[in-house]
Amino acid sequence: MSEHVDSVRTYASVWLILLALTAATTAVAYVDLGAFSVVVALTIAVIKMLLVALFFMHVRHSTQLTRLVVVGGLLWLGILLTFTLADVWTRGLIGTPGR
Amino acid sequence: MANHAEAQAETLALREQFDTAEQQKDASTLGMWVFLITEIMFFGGLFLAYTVYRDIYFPVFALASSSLNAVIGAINTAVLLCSSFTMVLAVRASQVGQRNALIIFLILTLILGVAFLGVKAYEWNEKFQEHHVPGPTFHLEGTGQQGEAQLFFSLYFAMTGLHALHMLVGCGILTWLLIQSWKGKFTPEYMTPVDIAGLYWHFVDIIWIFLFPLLYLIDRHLGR
Amino acid sequence: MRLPLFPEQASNFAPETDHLLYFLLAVAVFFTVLIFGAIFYFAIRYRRRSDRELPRVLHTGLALEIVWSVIPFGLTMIMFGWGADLFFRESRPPANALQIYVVGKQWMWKLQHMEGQREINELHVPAGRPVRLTMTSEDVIHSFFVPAFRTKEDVVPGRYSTTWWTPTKPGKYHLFCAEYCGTNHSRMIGWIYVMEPQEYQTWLSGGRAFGSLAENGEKLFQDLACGNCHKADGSGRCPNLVGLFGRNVQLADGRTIKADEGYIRESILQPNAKIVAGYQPLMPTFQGLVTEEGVLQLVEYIKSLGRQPGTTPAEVSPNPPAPKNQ
Amino acid sequence: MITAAAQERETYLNASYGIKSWLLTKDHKRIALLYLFTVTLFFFIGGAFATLIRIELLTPQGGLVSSETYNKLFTMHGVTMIFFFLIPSIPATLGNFFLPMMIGARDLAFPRINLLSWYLLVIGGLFALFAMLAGGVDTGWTFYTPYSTTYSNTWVIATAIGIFVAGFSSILTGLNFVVTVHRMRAPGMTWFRMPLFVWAHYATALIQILGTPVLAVTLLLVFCERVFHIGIFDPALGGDPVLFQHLFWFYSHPAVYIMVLPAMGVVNELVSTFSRKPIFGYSFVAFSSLAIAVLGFLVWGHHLFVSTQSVYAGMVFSFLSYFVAIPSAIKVFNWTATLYKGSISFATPMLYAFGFIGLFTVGGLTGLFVASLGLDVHVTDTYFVVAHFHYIMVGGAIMGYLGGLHYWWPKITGRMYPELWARLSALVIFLGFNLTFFPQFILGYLGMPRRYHTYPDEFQVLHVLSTAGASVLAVGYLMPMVYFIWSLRYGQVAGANPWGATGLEWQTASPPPVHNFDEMPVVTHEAYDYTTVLGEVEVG
Repeated sequence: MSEHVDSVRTYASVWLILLALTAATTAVAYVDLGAFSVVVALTIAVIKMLLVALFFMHVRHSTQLTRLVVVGGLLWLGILLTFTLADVWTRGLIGTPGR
Repeated sequence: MANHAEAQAETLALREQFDTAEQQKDASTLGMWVFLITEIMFFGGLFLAYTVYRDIYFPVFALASSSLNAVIGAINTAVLLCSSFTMVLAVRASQVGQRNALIIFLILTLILGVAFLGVKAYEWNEKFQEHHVPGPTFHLEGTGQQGEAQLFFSLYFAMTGLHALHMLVGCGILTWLLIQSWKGKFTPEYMTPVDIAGLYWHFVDIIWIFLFPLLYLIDRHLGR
Repeated sequence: MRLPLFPEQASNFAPETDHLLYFLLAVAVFFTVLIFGAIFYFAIRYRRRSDRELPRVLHTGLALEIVWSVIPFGLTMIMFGWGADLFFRESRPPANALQIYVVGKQWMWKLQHMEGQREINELHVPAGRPVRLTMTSEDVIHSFFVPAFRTKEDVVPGRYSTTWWTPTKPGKYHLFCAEYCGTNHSRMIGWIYVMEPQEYQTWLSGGRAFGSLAENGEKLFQDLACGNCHKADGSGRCPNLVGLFGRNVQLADGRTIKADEGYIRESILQPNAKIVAGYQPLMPTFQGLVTEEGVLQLVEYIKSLGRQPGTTPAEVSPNPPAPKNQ
Repeated sequence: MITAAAQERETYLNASYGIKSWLLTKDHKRIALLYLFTVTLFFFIGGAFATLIRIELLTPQGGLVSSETYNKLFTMHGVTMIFFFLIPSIPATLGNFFLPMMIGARDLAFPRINLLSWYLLVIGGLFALFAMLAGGVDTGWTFYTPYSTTYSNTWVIATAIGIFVAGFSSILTGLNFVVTVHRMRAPGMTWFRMPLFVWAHYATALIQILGTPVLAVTLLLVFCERVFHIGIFDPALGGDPVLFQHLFWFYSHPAVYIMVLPAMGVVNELVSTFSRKPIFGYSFVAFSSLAIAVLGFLVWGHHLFVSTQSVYAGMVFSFLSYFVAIPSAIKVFNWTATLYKGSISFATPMLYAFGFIGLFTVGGLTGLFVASLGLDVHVTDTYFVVAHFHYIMVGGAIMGYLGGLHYWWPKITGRMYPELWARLSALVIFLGFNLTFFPQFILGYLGMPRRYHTYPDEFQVLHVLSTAGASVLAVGYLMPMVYFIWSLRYGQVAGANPWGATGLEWQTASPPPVHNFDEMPVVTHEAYDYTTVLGEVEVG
């Protein structure tokens, strides 16, 4: 039943990379990147998420269905954010207050 | 060995709705993943509110974010990542049937989880003393937009509070797992509870991976 | 007792909205008759005659599925385009519109004319001229709804919203609050009086106006000592407000924003939200010191500063960038 | 309740006795009956509120109750009917009972979670009932801020907690269904052999899983705002009340499909069984359920056209709203086409199915009106919208629910209901419904705003008509209540398959044994293959 047993070494490397990325994201926050700082911060966060999901949560050994569930969940979060921001970011664009 | 076989017979007793152990394990794992989806959407509402207000009131959010202690935040992130590491080792130990290792790693995970909550409590306490808790006594130095600054801290408390609540539940699950593994309930053939508890624990970790840069690291370079 | 089926048509948008309705009604009636007719016909024609009969299985016709997906879809796209076009025009008041300011509160409508007339739960407007309403709320969300004009727009606390229409027929029309706002929601109603233009002029001059809106705003401006800092010659510690309205303002954080009503309102109530480039965040907030009506008077006063002879009217300022409304 | 014939064998009803055997049961069939009892209770509570509303609106001046009371009545009507009746109605009762049976499973994947979700509904319901008895709540079921957070002096918090808890009940039901459909199908039961009822419930479950948590967190924020005044939606602190509306409708628009998709699922079974034909365009109908579930999440902003949402966002939402019309139209056309050259029986469930198709068609078509930006500006927040969604939720969801209840009643209880009374009540409900809600379309276009306690005199005639219809409707709803209870004792004993239907639930005894099937089924046929149930037949 325990189809895939990853080595401790694999887990340890992922763990060390995660710690390094945490240090990196903290350090880079003190550098002035303008609007890019949020992009960098989120990119690092997404990489960390992928590492945790793929290795610690065994998504890389998992079924198509599990992957579909994961992608679906993120997609739906994307829908919630995108469509609401589509409103927030275009308010007043037409030149009439409140439209 | 007789003891082991007995435990196995007991735990392998299928719940009556399932035909095979395989089916039971698959169903439980899928159930946990689907549950995690609902958790994504649950936190999603807060992430949305955060994104909208950060966009509209960016300067105040940056100022308010700078009042948090990024070093403590980073250390706490590391603590949580370590706990994920020990958790995955616990899952591995149960996969290969090392009962003692399983117990040790579960204890380590629990300690790290409690440590995270302790640091969190220390930070919140600090907020109370600095009047950074939303309410009538709220005050953030350096801005005239007290209402908007308060919004940041409302979201800070809502998000970290809800996260901490999930940690608390996680610690409860770990304790239960600990008792069960002490009793030798888990075998390489039956370790689904450890496995899906691991999924939950890592998920809570992922939420924090996003909370940390979003709450602690806005415009740090201004050096406020 | 009267049993009307359609409300009166009393604005430029009323016939347009009704035409859109007629189109949708035609489509809806067609499909309703089609479905009901088919069900009745099939049910009777193919009723079960023997308990042991088994009808032949009909296999799916892909062509049929495509036809009954594509045709309705085409019809709905007409509905979308037509409705969107109407809505788009309803969202852009013309430059020459008569400006009225509206404040909703539990449970009344307070309306102010440019000339200073104030009305409660009543609004007098001339026929044949576009009227633009700039609206806000003192408490909860309300909605300004005139069925005879077929228009409605929410009135939201903390921001300005806009609606407009051209009354076409003199008469007396219902004004309703359409967004649930508490106990006396159903009594937050009033009347719109559409008058012949000359009648309206008479009404205006006969009113008990205490100075025009801009004049009242100027008085408030002086009472609050705004002029101590916002000096008209630009020598003050704060930005010069002459000619501000409708201009693009460079902000300290690098953004550029168009100075519309919402921006001026925000700058009075949350002065630190958007600091003009080159100035310090010195201004205290006037939240709680000025009522929403007072803010509207100040806004109108500042707008009037932009209407110096020889300058373009603020409303027609082209190329609006992307200001965020709140 | 137990017939002589049934006494000889063990069924899920007589396998054990006593209150504990019900309150601690893990049998999906018994849990379904617990739900049936609960939602029926809430239906009549919500119905009582509706009755008072309709009586009040007989006169324009509002003489019967005060404005405060009236506002509480329509709020509690909405809260009860939506969160405690419609959302659990079909999935938690008929779905719970028949989804496992239809795919040939002994139970749902997580029976204990199933029981937990019933308890959550009851606990949530108790919070809501407490709020109602303690003094009621007056925010409207939509809880718009800042009214709900700052201005209302009523029991908002208790009601919000009730809905929050009931929300988790709905999430857990959805979770259980998704896992069950994926992991518990009998040998041979491939996805495209599943009855369309199962497809519809699968789609519904997806919405419950993906949407409900957002409602939960939104209510949590309303709760925090009310208790701690944290400002998330308070304009005085820079909060955005329209953000609340986005969060609320992200759930509450798809929630409409939580209510109507299961009813569509029921109608598939009814139309097929009573015309003895497979549903025309099976795979189109199956996928249209999924399409509705997915597209339903992309259109919530059409509730915000006049809310000061941006014009461009409004256009996107209006555009996407029309996409939902297509899968809905596909379903209606395919049901109608199924009747063509069928063998059509006029048994009561089929009458409900006809009623559903007709009323859903009207409700769906008027949905096109409110999705059209220019027209919605006039009709939104009027009785037009009230009429539209009652056509979907009462004309659609409740007709489907009652149709399903009649259809499966012999399977659930082992007894037939009285056919003549049942047909009569179906007719009374259909007529009463139309008389109640059709005048409201006209009222709405005339400009009658919703949630009005008093109204101008010229609207009275239509209101009186509507109230007259409501009294007919009330009689119609009471009738099944009476004869269903009557049939438990006096109804004709039903055989295993009284309708000649094809679903696996009909291949086992009525009422079913504890583990559903004496012998686990192996599926070798497509869904709706009537050659399997009718021995000798005349092929028409």
